[in-house]
Amino acid sequence: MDFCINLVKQDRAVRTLAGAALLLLAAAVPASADLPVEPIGVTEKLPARWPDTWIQAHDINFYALSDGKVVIFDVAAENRNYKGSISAAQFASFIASTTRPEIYVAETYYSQRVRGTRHDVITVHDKSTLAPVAEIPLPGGKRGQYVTFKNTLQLLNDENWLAVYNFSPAATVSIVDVAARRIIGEASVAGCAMIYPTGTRNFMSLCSEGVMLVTALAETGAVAKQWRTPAFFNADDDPLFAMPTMIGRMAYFPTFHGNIQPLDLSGDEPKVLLRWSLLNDADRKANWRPGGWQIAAAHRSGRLYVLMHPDGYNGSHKNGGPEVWVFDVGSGKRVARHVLKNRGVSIEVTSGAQPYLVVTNDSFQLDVYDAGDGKWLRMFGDHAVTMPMVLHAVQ
Amino acid sequence: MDFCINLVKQDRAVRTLAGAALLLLAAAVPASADLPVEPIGVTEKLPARWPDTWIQAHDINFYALSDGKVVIFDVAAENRNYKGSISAAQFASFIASTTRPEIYVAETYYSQRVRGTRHDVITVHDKSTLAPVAEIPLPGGKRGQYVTFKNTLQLLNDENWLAVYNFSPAATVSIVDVAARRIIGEASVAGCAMIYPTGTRNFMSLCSEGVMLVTALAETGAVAKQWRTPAFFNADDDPLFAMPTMIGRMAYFPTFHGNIQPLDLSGDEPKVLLRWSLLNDADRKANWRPGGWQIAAAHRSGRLYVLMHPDGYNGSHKNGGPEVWVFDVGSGKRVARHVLKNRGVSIEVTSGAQPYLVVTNDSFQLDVYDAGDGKWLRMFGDHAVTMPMVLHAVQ
Amino acid sequence: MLSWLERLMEKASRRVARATSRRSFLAGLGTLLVGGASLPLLPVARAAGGHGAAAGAERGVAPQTSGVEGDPGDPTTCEYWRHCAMDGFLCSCCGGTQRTCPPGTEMAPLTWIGTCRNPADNKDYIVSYNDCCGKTSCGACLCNRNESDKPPYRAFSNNDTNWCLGTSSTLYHCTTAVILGIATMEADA
Amino acid sequence: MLSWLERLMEKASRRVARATSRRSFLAGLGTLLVGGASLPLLPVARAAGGHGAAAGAERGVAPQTSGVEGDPGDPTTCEYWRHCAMDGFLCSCCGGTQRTCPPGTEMAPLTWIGTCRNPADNKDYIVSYNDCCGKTSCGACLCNRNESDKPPYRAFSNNDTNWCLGTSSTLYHCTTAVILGIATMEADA
Repeated sequence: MDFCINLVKQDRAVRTLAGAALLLLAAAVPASADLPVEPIGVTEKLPARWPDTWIQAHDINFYALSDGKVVIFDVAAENRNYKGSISAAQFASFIASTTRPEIYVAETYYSQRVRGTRHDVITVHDKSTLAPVAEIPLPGGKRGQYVTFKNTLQLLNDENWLAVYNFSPAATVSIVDVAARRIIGEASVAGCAMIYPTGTRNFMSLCSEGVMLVTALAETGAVAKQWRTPAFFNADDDPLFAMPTMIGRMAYFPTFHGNIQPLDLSGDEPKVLLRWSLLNDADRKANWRPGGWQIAAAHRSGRLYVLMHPDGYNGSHKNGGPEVWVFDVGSGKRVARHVLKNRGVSIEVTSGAQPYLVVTNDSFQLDVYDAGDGKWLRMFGDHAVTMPMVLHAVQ
Repeated sequence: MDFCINLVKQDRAVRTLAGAALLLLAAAVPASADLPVEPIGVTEKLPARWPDTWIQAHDINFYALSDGKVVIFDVAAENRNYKGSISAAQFASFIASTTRPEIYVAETYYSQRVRGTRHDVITVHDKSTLAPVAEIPLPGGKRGQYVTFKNTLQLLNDENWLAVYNFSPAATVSIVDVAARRIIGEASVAGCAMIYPTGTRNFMSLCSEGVMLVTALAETGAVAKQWRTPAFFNADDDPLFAMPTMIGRMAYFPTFHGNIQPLDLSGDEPKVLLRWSLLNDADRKANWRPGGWQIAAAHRSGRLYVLMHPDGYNGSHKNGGPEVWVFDVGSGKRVARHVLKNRGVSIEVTSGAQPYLVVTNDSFQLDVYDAGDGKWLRMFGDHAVTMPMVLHAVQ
Repeated sequence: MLSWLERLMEKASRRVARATSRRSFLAGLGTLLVGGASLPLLPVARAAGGHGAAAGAERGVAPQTSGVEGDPGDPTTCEYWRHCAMDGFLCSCCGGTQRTCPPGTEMAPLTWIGTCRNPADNKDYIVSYNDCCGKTSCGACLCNRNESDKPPYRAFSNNDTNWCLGTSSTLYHCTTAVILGIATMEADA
Repeated sequence: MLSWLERLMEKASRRVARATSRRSFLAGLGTLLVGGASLPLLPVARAAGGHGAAAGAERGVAPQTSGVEGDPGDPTTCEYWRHCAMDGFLCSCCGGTQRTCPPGTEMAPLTWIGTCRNPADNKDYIVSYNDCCGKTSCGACLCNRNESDKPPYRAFSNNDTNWCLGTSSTLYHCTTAVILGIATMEADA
């Protein structure tokens, strides 16, 4: 075909313009009964406030750690439920603002992809465009890198501050002014780990010897005061999992052996409340234990969901489990046992009036259940996510 | 355990030193009958010249394009056959020197991993340490990005020059002085594509209208002369696959419909030799065709290997195939049909006296066969590679 | 702005004169002009878990419609009629649709164009396979149909190319299938 | 250089005095000191295709030996005795061995230490799980055994941490299992 050959010989500009011209030709003559001509170059946008049926799945992509992401799903929607994604790599941390249309990723990159200068930053993305809008440097090369815990990146002071956990292996917490996009303080939390906001501007950390370290911050972001509480758990006998689930300002920490340690974090001084057990005698005989990665979730109605496995042993605490047990946090009574369609690794519950239970299964797909009756509803798979270790319900 | 708690309270230096001390304690008192104490900090090295049983598998990692790599395997070895890996991402190109202890990756990265400034470079890695030793900038943001073709990065002029294919969509070839680590020339190959070295310093490109464009380079790397040959194939009726296989300076190009087009590239002016068919009448009736990604391989003994599939159709040319057919390039006669254990996508043959046939199968593992009798020997899997589209035998 | 487009259309018209009809002109463009997405092989799609075969719950992508009246089929499947020359991750599975890019990505202006028959009205449409760029691999719904694919020396018919060109980033994310117009009707007109 | 190491050993000795025996000292260190690799879960290993179960051709990693006399088992399997507290990609599958890093990577100086029993001599050995750093995920032979794992507030017992610290790059590639010495015999000595 002579025409074709001539066309290919054209230079770049002409070829590009030829494409544009074809577009116009086509657009100029639509017949009324035909499918409509569609515009080129349209990019979707999301609402600035996200519905409470959405979750943010943090895909650490362990097999390609430099290519992780957070994928946003509407778990209530029958279809068109993959809403978009943002980059979050090299053991990133993630949190979303509830007061600003922003989401935050604390991450690490190198100037020459796998080598060169290390850069630790918080990348700020716009909720509506899912595009980066700011980058806050985190100097010192000390950002803590973990498989992913929610408590390595938290919001304080009515969401005006971000707190970033550092581990180099010196354990410190950097305080970032969100609006000013810069670090305003840093607290050492030596011998302790993680960030659990308490009161307005304070946070606590859990410590090796079974105490908590409370860090009180001044209005400037500087450390005003730090103190340790008496011991309230034993990390040798029955460690607290590092990731609690929250109902309001109440934190529920499961323990390796199946207890729940509630902490009231509403005030500037955290209160240690009475520990209770997830297990009855029959459960204990079968050696049921909590286990997995994100093993607990909760709903404001007072329901606590825990991922459980039988035949527990020393070392089974990350094995995931076949059942999610549902408890009433007021009475400590188990109100349901949801037998999962596929063994779970991590669980989350959406925050709306009709909550969904979302489970990262052991094929690293996401299963969606009715949180009330435990009925399986749908699955997100086909490589949409490769290793979604942590799930964040939109609050 | 009181001791444990105290230890965790130590500061960073003490903890680190405690580890070092433990090391010394342990190392100081080895009992003769015990397993020997082993040193910390040892990194393997490879020989500066690699055996001819090794292959370099280019894993494009399509599901995480920013995290591709080249993995080096010894396909003859029963075990310890994964020798090492180098980074090669974002539609990289790869070639190894046979005269220097160097391998070259033409790749693209961004200053902020997935955003910021684009950098196209050739990264030079040392064969012995598998560490980067130099980076050659490729300015202009025009490096051609493809699923991976060998002919986007080639060595010319007794391996003193690298030739890099650009597509922006203007098609050009940059000439790089390997020792000087810099670009010394650029040739436009508009309407044509790829780099096929011919003679000492020349290269040819295949063109849309069925001709080849020959670019003769001066000693400086500048274009001395360019000319087009008469048409010798028809890209509409029976296109040449873009990736030939080489025996010495003879290039064998399969065509979509099962012919072989040999080109003699030993001289500064390529010679078009007589085309011959892979198919007999029975093959044609069953519609056998070549297909896959890297569909042809060859050995200096004169054996040509082609990945074949039956029931071909317009569009089946990348479907891979269940058989590898072996031909004698002297007679054009088929001498063997190797029925693969697993359907193949890409094939390569090692360069030693006892050649191995290596096949990327359709689960993207590597199957190793005896190239002579087609016997399956072993498989490399378990996520060692995720999408090894192109295989480079060590020459 | 319009003036160069007009000149260009003039040039295009001269070319059209050489072809026997508008339809064969467009068909020629469809196979030749401006190559689509970035690649993968049929086996890739198979390795991705049988995607392209049955839609639905097993593969973890729920059935969708195009949302366009008279446009049948499921844009999350490789079999969807607009995908006759598709190659890449389907944007319908990635936060976009068959004709729009996911949030935070940018649609490439250079494309590969196919001519696909809509089974609902039995008409041939010009479909433009624009890549969405600026984020790494979406990963979901890998689809490949190589009917009109040619090697890179037919650059604008080649789908092995990363067509994230002319965008602010060359990172490839997913591919759309946008209707540019009708082919048959124009040829008849 | 030696002087501060001597001082440190002095301090360590004082600590040892508090423990009931050398063995329990080392066992305590084993579970407490210096955390090993970077993570994954048992289900991860299962999702990786049943690795950790049968070795051999089916999983695509050929059986190996340690190359050390009196050191039985296959260092490419999760079951290998030195891996009693392993967590990560096994360097034996990545161009290294059970005690050396693959070419082009750097061994991290901070580690998590386990105490594993060698079935050949029935003795307990101190094993140091040093990560190899500077290249991205090896990908092969993911292995996880959480016996002595504790949450991050017991930092040096935690294997969820990226322990590529103190290296020129924090990119995690794979994990070794290096013998530091014998535990039982020293306790008895």
